[in-house]
Amino acid sequence: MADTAKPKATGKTGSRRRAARNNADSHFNGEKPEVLLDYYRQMLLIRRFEERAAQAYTQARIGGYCHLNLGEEATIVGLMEALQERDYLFTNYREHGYAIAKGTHPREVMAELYGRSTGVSKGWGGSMHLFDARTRLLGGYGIVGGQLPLAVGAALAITYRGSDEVVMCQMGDGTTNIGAFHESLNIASLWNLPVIFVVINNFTGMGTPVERSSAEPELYKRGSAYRIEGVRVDGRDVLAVRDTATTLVERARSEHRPFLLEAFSYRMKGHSVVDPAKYRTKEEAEEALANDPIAMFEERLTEAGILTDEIKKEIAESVKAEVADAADFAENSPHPEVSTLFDYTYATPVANESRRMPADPVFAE
Amino acid sequence: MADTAKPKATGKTGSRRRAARNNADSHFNGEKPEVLLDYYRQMLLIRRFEERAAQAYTQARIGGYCHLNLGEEATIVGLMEALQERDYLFTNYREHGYAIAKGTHPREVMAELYGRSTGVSKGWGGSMHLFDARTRLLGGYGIVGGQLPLAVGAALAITYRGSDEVVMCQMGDGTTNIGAFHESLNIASLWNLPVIFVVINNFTGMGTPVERSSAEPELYKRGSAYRIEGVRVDGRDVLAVRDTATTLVERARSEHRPFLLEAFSYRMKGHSVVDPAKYRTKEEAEEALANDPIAMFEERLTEAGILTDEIKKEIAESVKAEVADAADFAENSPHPEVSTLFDYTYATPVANESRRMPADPVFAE
Amino acid sequence: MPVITYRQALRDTLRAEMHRDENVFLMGEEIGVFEGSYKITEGLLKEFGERRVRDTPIAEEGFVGAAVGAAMLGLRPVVEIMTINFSLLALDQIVNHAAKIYGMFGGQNSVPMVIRTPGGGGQQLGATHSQNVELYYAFVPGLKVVAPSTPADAAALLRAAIRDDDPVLFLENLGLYNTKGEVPDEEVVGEIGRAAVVREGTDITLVGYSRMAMIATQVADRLAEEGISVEVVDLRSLRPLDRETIVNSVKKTGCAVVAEDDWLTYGIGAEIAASIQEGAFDYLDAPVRRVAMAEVPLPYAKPLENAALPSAESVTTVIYETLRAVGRRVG
Amino acid sequence: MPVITYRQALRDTLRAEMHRDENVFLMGEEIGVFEGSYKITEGLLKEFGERRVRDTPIAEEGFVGAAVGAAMLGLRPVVEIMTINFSLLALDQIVNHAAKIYGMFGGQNSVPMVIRTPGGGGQQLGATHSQNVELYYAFVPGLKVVAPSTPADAAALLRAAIRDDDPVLFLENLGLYNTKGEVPDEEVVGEIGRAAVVREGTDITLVGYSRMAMIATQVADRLAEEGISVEVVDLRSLRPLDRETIVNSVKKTGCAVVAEDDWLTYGIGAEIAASIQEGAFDYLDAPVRRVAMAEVPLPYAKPLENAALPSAESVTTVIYETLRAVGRRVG
Ligand SMILES: Cc1ncc(C[n+]2csc(CCOP(=O)(O)OP(=O)(O)O)c2C)c(N)n1
Ligand SMILES: Cc1ncc(C[n+]2csc(CCOP(=O)(O)OP(=O)(O)O)c2C)c(N)n1
Ligand SMILES: [Mg+2]
Ligand SMILES: [Mg+2]
Repeated sequence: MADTAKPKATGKTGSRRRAARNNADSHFNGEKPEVLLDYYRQMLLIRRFEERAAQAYTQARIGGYCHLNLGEEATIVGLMEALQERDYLFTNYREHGYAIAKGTHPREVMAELYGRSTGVSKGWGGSMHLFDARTRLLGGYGIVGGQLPLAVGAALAITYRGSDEVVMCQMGDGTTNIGAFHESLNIASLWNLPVIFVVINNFTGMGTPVERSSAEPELYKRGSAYRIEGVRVDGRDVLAVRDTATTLVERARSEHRPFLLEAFSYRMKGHSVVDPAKYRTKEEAEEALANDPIAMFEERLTEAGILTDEIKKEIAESVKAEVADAADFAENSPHPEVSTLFDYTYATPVANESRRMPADPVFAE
Repeated sequence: MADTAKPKATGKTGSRRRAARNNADSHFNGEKPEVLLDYYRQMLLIRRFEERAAQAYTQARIGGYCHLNLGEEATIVGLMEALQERDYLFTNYREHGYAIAKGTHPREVMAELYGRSTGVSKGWGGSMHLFDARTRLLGGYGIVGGQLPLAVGAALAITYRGSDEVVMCQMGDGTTNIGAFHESLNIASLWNLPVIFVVINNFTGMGTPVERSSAEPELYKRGSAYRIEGVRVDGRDVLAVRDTATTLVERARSEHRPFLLEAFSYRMKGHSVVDPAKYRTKEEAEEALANDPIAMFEERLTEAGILTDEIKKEIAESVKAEVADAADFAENSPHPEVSTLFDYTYATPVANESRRMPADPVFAE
Repeated sequence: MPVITYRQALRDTLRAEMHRDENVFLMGEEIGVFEGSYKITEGLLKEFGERRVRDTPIAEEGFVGAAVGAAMLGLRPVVEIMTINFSLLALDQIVNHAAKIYGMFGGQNSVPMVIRTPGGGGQQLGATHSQNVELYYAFVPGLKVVAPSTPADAAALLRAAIRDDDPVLFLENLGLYNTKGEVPDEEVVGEIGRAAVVREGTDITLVGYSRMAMIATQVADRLAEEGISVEVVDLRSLRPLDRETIVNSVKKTGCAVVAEDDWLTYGIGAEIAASIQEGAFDYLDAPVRRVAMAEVPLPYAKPLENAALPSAESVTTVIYETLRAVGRRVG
Repeated sequence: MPVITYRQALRDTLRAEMHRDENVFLMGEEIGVFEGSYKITEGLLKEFGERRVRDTPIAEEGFVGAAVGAAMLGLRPVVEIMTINFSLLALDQIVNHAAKIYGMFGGQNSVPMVIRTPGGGGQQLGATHSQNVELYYAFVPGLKVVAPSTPADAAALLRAAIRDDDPVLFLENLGLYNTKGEVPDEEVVGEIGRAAVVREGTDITLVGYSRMAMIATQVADRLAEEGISVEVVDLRSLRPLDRETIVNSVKKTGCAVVAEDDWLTYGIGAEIAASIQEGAFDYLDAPVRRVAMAEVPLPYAKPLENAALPSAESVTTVIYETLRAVGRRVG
């Protein structure tokens, strides 16, 4: 399988951007317009959702940390299109868009960010910890690299049972440097497990550039130490991502082995809502904006005559309404009751569990 | 740099053995006989030392775990010849031979195994934890992979100061699968640190074969994920090891970067003294014996007319005497005084340190 | 009832549970071909094959985390960590993942897994291989931690742990593997979260768990010969902690000693002493004393190691001193 | 004396120590370009350059271990672990290596390094990012653990930690970074291993550390208005633990409450309560009570998080109850 793009990790804007545009026409061959518009709508929904989340965060409706998918919309939609409903997904803490694209209602995602009991994790998880048993999103995780061993274990369970689901495990570029990455890829390869490890390369950890954290900054090559085939794809291009990911997912399913997929794209804002990204140069900030995957897709769809002004407006409005509805739903949902505080410590009830509130004595009267 | 041998990890005896013998003549070109005999003597000393340790262990003069270097003598002597006195060494728990070859007196090594205060670690460390500040053996470590980050840090200190020592960090094949391996190699490469990571591939962890633990069983290739050059050498051949290691050590010193060196050899006995290695087939056990590096070197030296029966006898006797002396020394050395129990918890004295014996009250009267 | 070793009780129970439930499988370093560093899994690879008895690479974080993931999909992995010292490498997966997944996601997914691992000093294994860090797990809500001291309890609690829907850390001890005891033929499922008064007495309460519970009964037996009646409480479960049983005993005896194999300051015994003074304040006739390891990195040399570790002798000494403090002439 | 924030006190001290000693350097994730997740190292990369302020990959075990190795060769690394939750990934390097190297090798090589890391809940960071696991370090002989609660102590103890030849875990707290206090202009070097009576009182002893020591003084101030005289002991050092100072205070007041931000069972407060009952048994008029976090994986939702965390209110309630237990009419 060929790399769809090979930017140098230190490469600058123009070349990367052009690479995507030049392929535009060929990409649309045989694509159904309604499918393309659906992708466009999904991407826009994620964008507007994240913008609304940022706003709510600034208004203190959302607490904790809040990491957004701005700039990654094409990657997310492409990846989720490649999965079957029965396939499992593990992600890091930057996962609002994944939850939505995997099928969780935006209302439940927003309600989770608001910490309400109608949230997808009942308000217990927050932004970093979305989980939806129904859609098989098996969690967003806040510990860098923590989701990798879990994903490997899920794939082990699939293999153990002889069923044919695939596990996708998303992570950031900075995550490829932690021990769990190594242990997980090695085990997955050794045991022939159907996991797609997806590295979202936004060229930075929080502020540390990928070349300052990975001695092999061409991240898809890091599978070589485990005989895992690695592929790099242009994460700004929803169709490229979808196609590449689909091939890998189906190969994992039939060949029973893991793959490493690197998708690169640009982080449009700071690491999280609170980060003003002052460490970025003006050019870097501009570069990110110039690589907006939605603007790029819009341009291509428009050029191809698929996206008319009217459709664009219609989609924009419906997305806006959906996001507003999600925020309203969240705002009007109940907070979890304090009486539920001890409901989820253990799944099997157990004798002598402590249910003390801070001012309670150790021995209840 | 070429691989000096490329066994398949699953390869069987004959081919590997032959590979080493065929090169024999060319290897002796320009070698001084006394140097060769010195290597031979060092190897034999380690062999006899380890045999004596095994015996003492069975006689309960040595406690804890006791891992021997039987089968690795050529590797050890070759590696230590490649280091300058000022270079640092970190090893795992299988390090008696390294300590001796780096310059610690066998008496002090044996006394440590006996747990005596004359031991190189004053009886506090035991077999797994030899340390000699004078020879710059900065420790044997019992936690698999634990020594790697330390070695990287030592190299960082060297770089920080702008001096020119090199750090050698030894480990086993099974160790390449743990997170610390990944994090350490990545950091060493990223920061251009002078560390030689040496993997002693004896094709097994405790009983788990290398192909069942490493998805890339050609271990020297695992440096590729960090842009670290990797080399495999025949660990049964002291000269090949010395030459390959010397080149890497000197390149690390001058080029300021890490290397990965794999040396393969055969474990002649179980994982530790207590392991009867029942899981080994008869052929596997025979294979190990057939790959005895000392027997092989002896044969070559004899064929080349360097090792005569007389010299052989002389060396055998002097080695025997040296080991007997070490054991006597250990046996006659004092046990550490119980009154020293609290001497080494802290280097800087500190108020309110607990110096309670098990039956003492928390508050001294 | 058959008398078997603690090791045998573990092996028999693993075997029986694997036969009972296809979802139960074993994972760990060197548990298959090598048959376990301490031979708990001897014969199981041969009997069940590689699917059910899985040798892992040396990658504690990776394989423990993989067990968590497999448990999320409904399997019931029983993981062996060779000794509790190495569990530090998997701590993030245990504390930040296994223990958090049920709560953090609002109860959507349980994690039915067991981590078996031995603690224990006294084998001259040196500072890094002789630690007792069960505290690290007992401290964490979301985990359950059991620490049986007899073959019968080992069987009953391992069975309970495997059938439990939560992650259970099952603490074994190098010093217990060869000890023997009666184990009932029928299938007893222990109860996590309950301590047991394993020996009744009236003069003093002696609390222990794992190896120190065994030592505690030995001490009680010996002191009985001197006419001292020691009530022994075996904690069995470190989380949840059964404070009732401990405190009820102290209400009866009026004084207590805690015997533990870990370090004293912040060790398990601190909570026991703190709980006793809170729950039996008006009944206590002397301070609760603790017998524990000297606070040093455990040295290799035998005389030093011996001096640093708690023992029947040091427990006895402290019992004498405590009884003297309540006004009794002993020793 | 200038009044500055806790954050500023840390930054000033780091800066001064780096100027003083060429061997002192900083390492950690995002401390350079990003200037620290909590901005403690703001401006230091610009001032000292990359050699002295080193951004690391996300590899806690690797870079903490590298600091240990660098310290073995005589450098004095000051490592930042972004929050104490992530320190679990480096635990093996801290507990099995940094804490063991001096003893295990018979005192041949010291490890002069500092690990700075904040704990703290209350920021809605959820179950894995809100833990207070200082216990894991305070439990380990060979480590020193300090937990300053004021800007002045932060400066004095950081200075002491950097100059100490042993590995020191320096506990900060997200809830303290913006608090202000007087910090002397002259260079004060704190003493590790000593607690302080930060507010004298006669009615009850209130023990805390880090953020809860700050809360403790607030509570004492408020209760003074009601005529209740609270003596506040700020532990400052968790290992070694200064039991004398605590117990002397309790001998005076006759009762005590411990306020801690971690979980109650097996938490830091357990040792404090156990020590008090042992050291001041005859002086205690009521059981030592502890105020601590509810034992759950901390939920994200604000009302749940608020309910689970100890606060000035819960500390006050327990002080009232304890005073009532000793027969005083309060509240
Ligand atoms: C083990 C651990 N260390 C540090 C952190 C703090 N942290 C959160 S996100 C992050 C950067 C991650 O970078 P990357 O993997 O590239 O993902 P991105 O945020 O860019 O999507 C860091 C260091 C953490 N959460 N977990
Ligand atoms: C972190 C950790 N896990 C497990 C062990 C137990 N253990 C000791 S040696 C060993 C096998 C190591 O194999 P390898 O690295 O190939 O070295 P060898 O003994 O073959 O020289 C294991 C699993 C340990 N000491 N540390
Ligand atoms: Mg990134
Ligand atoms: Mg090996």
